[in-house]
Amino acid sequence: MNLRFATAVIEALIFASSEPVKSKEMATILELTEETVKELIRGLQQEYQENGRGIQIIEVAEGYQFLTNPECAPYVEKLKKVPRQPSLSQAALETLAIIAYKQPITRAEIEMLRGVRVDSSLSTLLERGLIQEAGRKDGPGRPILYVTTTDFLKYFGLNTLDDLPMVDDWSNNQQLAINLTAD
Amino acid sequence: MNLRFATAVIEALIFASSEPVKSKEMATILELTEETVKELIRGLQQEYQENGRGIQIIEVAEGYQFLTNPECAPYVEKLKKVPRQPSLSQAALETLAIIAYKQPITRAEIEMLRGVRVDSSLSTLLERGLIQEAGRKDGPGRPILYVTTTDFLKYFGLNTLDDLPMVDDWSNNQQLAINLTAD
Amino acid sequence: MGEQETYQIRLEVFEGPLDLLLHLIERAEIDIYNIPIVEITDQFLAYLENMQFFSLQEAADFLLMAATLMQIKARMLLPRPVVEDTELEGEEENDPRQELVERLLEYKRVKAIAAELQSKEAESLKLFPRAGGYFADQETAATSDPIGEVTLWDLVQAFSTLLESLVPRLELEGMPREEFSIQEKMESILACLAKQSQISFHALFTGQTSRPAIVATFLALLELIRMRKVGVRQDRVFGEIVIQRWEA
Repeated sequence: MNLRFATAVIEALIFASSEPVKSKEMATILELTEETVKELIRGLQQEYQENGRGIQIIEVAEGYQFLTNPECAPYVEKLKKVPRQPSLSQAALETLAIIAYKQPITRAEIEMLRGVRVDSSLSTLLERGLIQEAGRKDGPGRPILYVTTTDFLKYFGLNTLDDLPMVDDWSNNQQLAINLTAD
Repeated sequence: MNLRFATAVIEALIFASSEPVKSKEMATILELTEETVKELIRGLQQEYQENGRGIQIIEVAEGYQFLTNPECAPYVEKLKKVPRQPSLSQAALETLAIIAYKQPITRAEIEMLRGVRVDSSLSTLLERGLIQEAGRKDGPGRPILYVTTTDFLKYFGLNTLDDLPMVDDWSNNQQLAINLTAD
Repeated sequence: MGEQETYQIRLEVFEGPLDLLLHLIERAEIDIYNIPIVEITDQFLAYLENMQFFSLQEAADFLLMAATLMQIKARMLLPRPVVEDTELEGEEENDPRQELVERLLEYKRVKAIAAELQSKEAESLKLFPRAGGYFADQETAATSDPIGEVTLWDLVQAFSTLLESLVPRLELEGMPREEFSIQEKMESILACLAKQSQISFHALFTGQTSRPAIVATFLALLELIRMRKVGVRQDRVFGEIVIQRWEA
């Protein structure tokens, strides 16, 4: 297949999908190697970038997606027909931060860390599809375990969970090494 | 405003809108004349056409919108055949169930029944074409009413809404539900 | 506490007791590993007095922390048992503040991550995706499957489950709620003390089954102490706490 046309198809595929499209998927459709597809995408990304366009191709949740240029945001916001989501509350962000780094985790464990009940932020996060239930923990009461979703990655523009900001050694170390020094 | 940037904004506006955008609306947002906007759109259309891209800007009755290039259609088709859309979430399903049985219904009424905010499940359902807006309810704030679509019937294999299975004790519970809503 | 201070407190919203505690520690520029527990406990209680809670549950979260702080304070004030054999158990291992310090450090990390997520969110909200609903290619739109694996049965099931859950919820929300007014609890404590000269702290809570009832009783007691209507006495460490009429 003509590479110029393959690039056009990739553009159409990324555009037409409502979810980020994986390079592997496009390779199958185009009957090309994933390497070639990735290279064509890079070319396409560059083209959009260099020409100061209003849209760009971003790698999100291990797939590719068209998004508007951030510089255009003040204008896009004025558009009537744009679905808007309210940003998350501080409480919801704290709950989400804990789930993101300590998943899978139970409600009681989250409450221990935040020091407050988290029912309402959990239901907000579930409703917005940023977290989901993932089975139950062994042990008394068999409490529900929560994990983050692909929409979580999309919402924060992350490619994988590894792109989460590092905070001290928390992300590496599930068990916190507390260094209690005597004063 | 720099015309190059104005073009980028137009591109972003057409892309981000859920419906075709009128040149007049864009002119207002950009504080440019409608003539200038139309001219910039023509330039943008030409750019996409000349370079054999996978997407193009098309003028339809209600305004401008992006569409994939018809030549790419066979490939886009393959993408659609892959079951990409994640199944409806429990939250979306519950919201849909309420709308199906209690339509027409406002968002506040659904939230009263589900006990949580339903913005995101409503927008998922709207996006998937399973529900639609149907006028406004009389009363304070004149809130939007939601109903299910003919696609909803189609996907669940129903001829009419009367084919929805009866739920036990429905009339009884409906009374309760109404009381709740009235609070 | 001056006018200004009170005003400031009203403006501040704390995400919970740990958040308030961190705020106090940071404001005082105190070493988190060496919290002056007496001072911090007093400040925490002073804040608590002025805070407006949205719910009893929220108040209970803060009260629990107040109780924890007071417990640590008490343990710090008690003479430490003399360690006879010089084993490797370090002194800090016995520091009653240790668990609190660990929780505060963990919570500090949570806050830091939440702040990072918030800035990512702000960045990401500036990038708009192609709004769904309008399929680029109308013909292919028809073949897409908006419901996935969901069946009609799932839909009906979701609805009837919802209806079932509505009944108990209605009983909770729609029925006249059992009221736990602090005023009433205050009156009932005073009424009790009119009949007998003292009540044990323990007896005050016997028969109170629900969490809101217990919290209301506790708040009522605190209020009565503040108003100097009742006094509290504890004759020996860990002994029974006794509530009695305030005798001038």
